Amino acid sequence: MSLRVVHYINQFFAQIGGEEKADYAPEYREGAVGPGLALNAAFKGEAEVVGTVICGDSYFNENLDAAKATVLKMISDAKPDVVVCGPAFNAGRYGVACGTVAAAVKDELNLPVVTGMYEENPGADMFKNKVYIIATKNSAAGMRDAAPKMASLAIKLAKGEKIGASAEEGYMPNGLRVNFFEAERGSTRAVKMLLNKLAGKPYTTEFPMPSFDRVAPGAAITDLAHTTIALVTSGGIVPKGNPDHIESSSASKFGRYDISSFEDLTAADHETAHGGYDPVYANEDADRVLPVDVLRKMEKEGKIGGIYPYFFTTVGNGTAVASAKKYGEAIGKELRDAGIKAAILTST
Amino acid sequence: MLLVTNNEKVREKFGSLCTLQYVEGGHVDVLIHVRDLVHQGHKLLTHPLAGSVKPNETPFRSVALDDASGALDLESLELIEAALNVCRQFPPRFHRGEDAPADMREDFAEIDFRLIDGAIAPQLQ
Amino acid sequence: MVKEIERAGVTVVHMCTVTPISMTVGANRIVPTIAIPHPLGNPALTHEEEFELRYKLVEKALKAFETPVDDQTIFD
Amino acid sequence: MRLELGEIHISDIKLGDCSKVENGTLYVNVEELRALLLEDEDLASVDFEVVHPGESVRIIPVKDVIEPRVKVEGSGGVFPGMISKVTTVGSGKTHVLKGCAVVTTGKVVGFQEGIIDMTGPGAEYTPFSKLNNLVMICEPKEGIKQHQHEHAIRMAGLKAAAYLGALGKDVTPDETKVYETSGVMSGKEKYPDLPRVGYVLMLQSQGLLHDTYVYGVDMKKSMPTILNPTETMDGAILSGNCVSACDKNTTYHHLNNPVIHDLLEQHGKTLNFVGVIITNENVYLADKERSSDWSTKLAQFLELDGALVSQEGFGNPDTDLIMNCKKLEAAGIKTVIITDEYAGRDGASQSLADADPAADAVVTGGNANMVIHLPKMDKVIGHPEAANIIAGGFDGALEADGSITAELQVITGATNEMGFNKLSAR
Repeated sequence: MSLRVVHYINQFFAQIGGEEKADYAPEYREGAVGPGLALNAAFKGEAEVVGTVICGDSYFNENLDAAKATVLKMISDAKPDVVVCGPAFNAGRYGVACGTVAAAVKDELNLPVVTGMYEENPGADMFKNKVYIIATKNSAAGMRDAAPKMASLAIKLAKGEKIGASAEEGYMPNGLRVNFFEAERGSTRAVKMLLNKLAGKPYTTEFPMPSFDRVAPGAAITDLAHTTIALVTSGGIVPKGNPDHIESSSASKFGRYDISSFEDLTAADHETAHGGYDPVYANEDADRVLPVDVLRKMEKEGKIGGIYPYFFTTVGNGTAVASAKKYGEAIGKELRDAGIKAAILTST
Repeated sequence: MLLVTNNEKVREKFGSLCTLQYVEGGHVDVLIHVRDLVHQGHKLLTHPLAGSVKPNETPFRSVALDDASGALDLESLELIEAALNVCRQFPPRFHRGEDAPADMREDFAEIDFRLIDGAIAPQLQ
Repeated sequence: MVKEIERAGVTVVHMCTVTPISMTVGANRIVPTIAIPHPLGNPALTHEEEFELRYKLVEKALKAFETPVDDQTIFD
Repeated sequence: MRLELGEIHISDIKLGDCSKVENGTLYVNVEELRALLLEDEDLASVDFEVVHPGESVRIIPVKDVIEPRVKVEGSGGVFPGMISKVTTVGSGKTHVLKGCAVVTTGKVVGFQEGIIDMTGPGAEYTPFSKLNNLVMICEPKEGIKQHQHEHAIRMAGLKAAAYLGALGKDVTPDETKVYETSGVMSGKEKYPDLPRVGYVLMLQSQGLLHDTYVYGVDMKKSMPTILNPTETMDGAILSGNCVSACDKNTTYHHLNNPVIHDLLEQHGKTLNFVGVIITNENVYLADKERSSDWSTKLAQFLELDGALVSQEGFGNPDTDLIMNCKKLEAAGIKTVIITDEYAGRDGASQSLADADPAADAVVTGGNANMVIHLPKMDKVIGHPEAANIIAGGFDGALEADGSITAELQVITGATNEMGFNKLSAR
């Protein structure tokens, strides 16, 4: 018996219509529709598209929670062995929808899933580390290439077979390094890569250096007098006695403490947990690291709108990059949710 | 020269030849101590991941820094942080020297000793 | 940490002593401070002088908030 | 320089009472060879085993692998500075016993590494499973120190390889390959339009069990210098490295350096291979700075357009690798580096201990932390208990049935950083 596949596509690929039909609500149809036929051909009888879920791109993105739930229910009711979404090529909202559905299928239905899109599709960056995304060309002209790769990976996943490296299977690198045998030995590949580099021709490094990524500068604050500023420090300032036992180095957590009632930090109420520098000065007067006293004055003078009631603290030294990133994300999320637009981060 | 080690063998030979700080603890404890010294303005003289014995295998580590405590040296900071990062990726097999079987302990200690000896003995002459 | 907070849509001013590290960690608005153990203070000064020093540094930070930047910028 | 390499294909090794090469079979008089090796006062005993590709045999722990060679014409002899005099090699004619190797085994330290499986999944990862190997089990006299022990095994392997190589001196090679290199000036005249490419060969040189010798010189005590590519084929570079089995360069790798062979293959066609810059991987940071400055300076001296850099070992050599790459790129020399990865058993960790955006062209020999299951072999040569304490082995890696579960890094040559293998990772 062939494997059961459910296919997720948008209104355009279902031949319902273009942008004017993008608010099309989720619909389930038996059998393959549009690109599902190409998948069926690529499955070569090993698997078959038994049903297709169609949803307009605008509808999906504007009614995210409801649409996701409906789509998941339709997929689950069809009892698939594996789910395929898209491919979305360069269509941004379609790509995000495919990624969202695929991630939900994996996490909530615990089913194997494959999607596909162009590497610059915003959905790619959002989901490539979460689900297998076959890298496609930037337009539907790439269907002929994409369908066999998606079909082959879908079958392997459905059968629980070992998945090869990204370069073998055609999925986007997902941050997990997987070994495989190349056709040529390393030295030969290196000589070829060098010749391409010398000739100014394109070449692909086998190990991209960890990204030295930059974040675009935040917008300038035009109305400081009505802006609440949050305080963050990697200088380890904590309430006296370090109630959460933030480690002096290699901190495994960050602290979040109420400063709404403080006009000035003093040796009586705050100190530092930092182990990487001489802590005497910060222990004498924590304002030397976290300038609560002057910000309160500025608040009174009307220069700033106020101070966010909580400050965030961690110990910069020795804290693993991955942890620092995690703390930053958590702090960023809280501030964004609270509508805070400005933060001062002090480091020692 | 300032030598940080948790290896008794290194302490025996170099304790009288340079300033030596003996760390009671494992490999990572030595690196953390070195990191703190770097923050205090000491420069690394030897690579904190000397040797190709995997850092999660050997419980011993010896690192040399300069005596002077000047401005923070960014290269030293990057090296020591990267070394700590590598060590944290892999859980140590033997946390401290005494956790390793006797013959391995002796060999780990000997290699650590030889590596640091090869690096700093010419500098101390 | 700077990057992740800024990524969330919060404009960040990084006040630190070792500005090259600040550049490395990807801060976009950087205000250099006094010294590693006391970035926003100077124990050699009187309490009042120190407050004044800190006030001026934070004013620089406010200035940095108000200034549109395209790239990593140090506000000396 | 012009070197003719006469390859004598060896399809079998037999132990007997007369040493000779006949019809592709290498016959070894064990007693004669043993007597020669036991002249070394530090060795108590040497035993020999012959293993063939496909046999159910495991060799553990492997110290070095050496290909037998002999100088037939031209100056000097093989393994200069160790076995022969220090005379410059690399020209004339050399015979090679192709398809076989001397494998030395011995437990120099408690955590000695290196497995060669002649069949099964492990065999796919080591090039030495494809060779007929004369395995030498060398046991030292009681009470000698680790460095004496290492020296004794290293010399025994080289002596044996030279002894066996000499048997091919008067044998007509099955195949002859000619390698010809140009001088700096003549090369430029001959190939005015081809890009000038050099090879920066990083040699392990950190100290005990981490050393490499060039014409007998301990590389950690040398400044970077220039070799003619063919010198390596006569054994100018010899391994004294016992650590990090998967990415150490054995003497066999140095003799058959794949980067040198592939660059010579392209020499005069797509590029002009100007020379080999050898540099070291020292522990002292000032040495790292100086050596990478010098390798770049020499590259500029040779007016290179491009460079390939290969690495040896794990951890701090990443720093040398990145320094070399950064400085070469900053000097305007287009650079490709070859390394391997320690990305954790799940492949999710940071692969290298150092990184830089200048390293934008990287070839990888694979993730050494990948877990591999090596089934029981019918025969184990060496010290099977070493599996339990091998780097990258789990506690109790050696299971009751004789199988081993461990990381790929236990296998000799598995993730070679000269690009000897096809293994890679993405």
